[in-house]
Amino acid sequence: MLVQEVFSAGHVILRLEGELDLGTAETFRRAAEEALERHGSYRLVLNLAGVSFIDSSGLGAILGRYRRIAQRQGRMALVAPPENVRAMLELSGVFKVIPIYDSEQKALAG
Amino acid sequence: MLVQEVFSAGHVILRLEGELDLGTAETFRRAAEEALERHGSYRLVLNLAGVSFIDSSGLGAILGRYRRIAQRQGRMALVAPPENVRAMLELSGVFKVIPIYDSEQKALAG
Amino acid sequence: MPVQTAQNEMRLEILSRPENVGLVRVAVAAFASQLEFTLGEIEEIKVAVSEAVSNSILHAYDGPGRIGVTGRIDGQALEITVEDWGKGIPDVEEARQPAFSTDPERMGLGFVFMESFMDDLEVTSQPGKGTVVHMRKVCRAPAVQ
Amino acid sequence: MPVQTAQNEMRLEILSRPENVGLVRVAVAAFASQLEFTLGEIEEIKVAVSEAVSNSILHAYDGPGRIGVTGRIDGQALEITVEDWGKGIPDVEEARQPAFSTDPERMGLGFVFMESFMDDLEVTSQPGKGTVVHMRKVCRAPAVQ
Ligand SMILES: Nc1ncnc2c1ncn2[C@@H]1O[C@H](COP(=O)(O)OP(=O)(O)O)[C@@H](O)[C@H]1O
Ligand SMILES: Nc1ncnc2c1ncn2[C@@H]1O[C@H](COP(=O)(O)OP(=O)(O)O)[C@@H](O)[C@H]1O
Repeated sequence: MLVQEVFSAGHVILRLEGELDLGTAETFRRAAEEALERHGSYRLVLNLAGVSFIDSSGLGAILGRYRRIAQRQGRMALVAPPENVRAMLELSGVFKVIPIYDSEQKALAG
Repeated sequence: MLVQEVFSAGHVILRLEGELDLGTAETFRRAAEEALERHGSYRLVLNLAGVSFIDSSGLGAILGRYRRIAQRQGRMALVAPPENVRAMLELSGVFKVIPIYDSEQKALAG
Repeated sequence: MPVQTAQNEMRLEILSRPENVGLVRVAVAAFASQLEFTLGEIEEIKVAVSEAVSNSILHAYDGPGRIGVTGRIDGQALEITVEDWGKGIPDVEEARQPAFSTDPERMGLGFVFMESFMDDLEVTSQPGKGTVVHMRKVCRAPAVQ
Repeated sequence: MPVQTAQNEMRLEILSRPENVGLVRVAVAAFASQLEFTLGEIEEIKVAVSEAVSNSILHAYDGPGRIGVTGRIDGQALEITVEDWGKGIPDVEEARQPAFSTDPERMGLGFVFMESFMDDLEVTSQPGKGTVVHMRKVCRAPAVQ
């Protein structure tokens, strides 16, 4: 799991690459917490275009970030999940809670 | 291992895709023997651009085709091996025996 | 066309550490590819295996422990068994309910995914002895000749 | 940055069938990726494992048989052991020579590749009992923080 970080329009943008499972969820969780804290922002855009696999541990890690952000009246958006990842977001109900956009631009425009 | 077959300018062109190892060498061997026989041609161009992995079993299968073809005064050429495959062709000495081209066009032109 | 496989078997043992889930997944996916599953079905098998192995890693042991994964191909059926020798599950029926989890940080969807992505799911557990998860998926793709 | 792994282990058992080489390769590659090997080094490890496992599949048994593969990470070192309980090799030194093969269709480069792609190679064999190939490769990539 590689995490690339960009700060734009008051949002932390994280671009994930690789498999998001029990083995990598912690890397993602730390990168997200650390970036949000450093920028003092609770707006997170998660670009999933590079995620090749996700399971319930990965979905849980995403939902966990959402809960923390919601507690602080922030905002979170998901971007461009590949077909298999999108199916998992739907099956788990995560897509009902966190909005999905097809580009970072649209996610920032909100 | 997927094998795509094209017949052009009196040559059988085989485009291999996947890993060429002990598990797949037999698929390749059969496809090659069968195509050469069907076309009654002993000119084989092997496009390796889609080969993601090769070991000594895969190299042996290629060399085996070469030996049969040489026995019948035919001709054989390799095309566009990826970096890792090219390194194996060099280490094993196969590249000294069978010429390598970077395109099918050039291989056909000889 | 893959080699016709009447019967095959594999056995994998790992330590119960989060970084080992991925290697079980790729090994089982490569094994499953010996049948003519679609890419979507292989994806489903990967999720199911990931859930079962993640459960053993997370829930079975307090300290280090071992996890065994067995794959079997029998005709057109793939069978996967994931077992640990850990705490066990006191009430399997309850554990299999959607959203049930003993860990507030987790979604409780592991068993739900295993069940919806495989054709059969059997969970046997003995508190203090361990847990065995047995899954089965039949390959229905017509063999294109 | 991969999780810092002080020590890890895996054990894989397969049947001696040609279609099983690939799954050992991906499992060991995923395991090796827990150290910070370069892509080129992972490629070398894949070839070495492929050669050792292919040898056991081809040369150890006349009928069906089992092959065991053990992976171990110890600090920055990866150790891989491939063993079978087959015929064994009467003269290991001879077998390790470049171009030596008892099969006219093969290149006799298996041991040569294992040796050139790994840091250490130990081959122990007992005719009638089986063969154990032990390989080791140290990860030298500087840990980029
Ligand atoms: N191998 C296991 N050993 C012990 N307990 C387990 C095991 N697998 C599952 N459980 C129990 O069953 C519950 C439900 O599992 P699951 O549906 O996968 O959800 P989750 O893993 O998200 O909690 C877990 O919270 C845990 O209490
Ligand atoms: N696991 C094994 N069991 C029995 N014989 C083996 C084994 N591995 C290697 N050998 C013997 O050693 C020879 C050389 O092996 P190798 O260098 O890998 O070349 P190749 O596999 O191409 O023959 C083989 O031809 C075989 O006779």
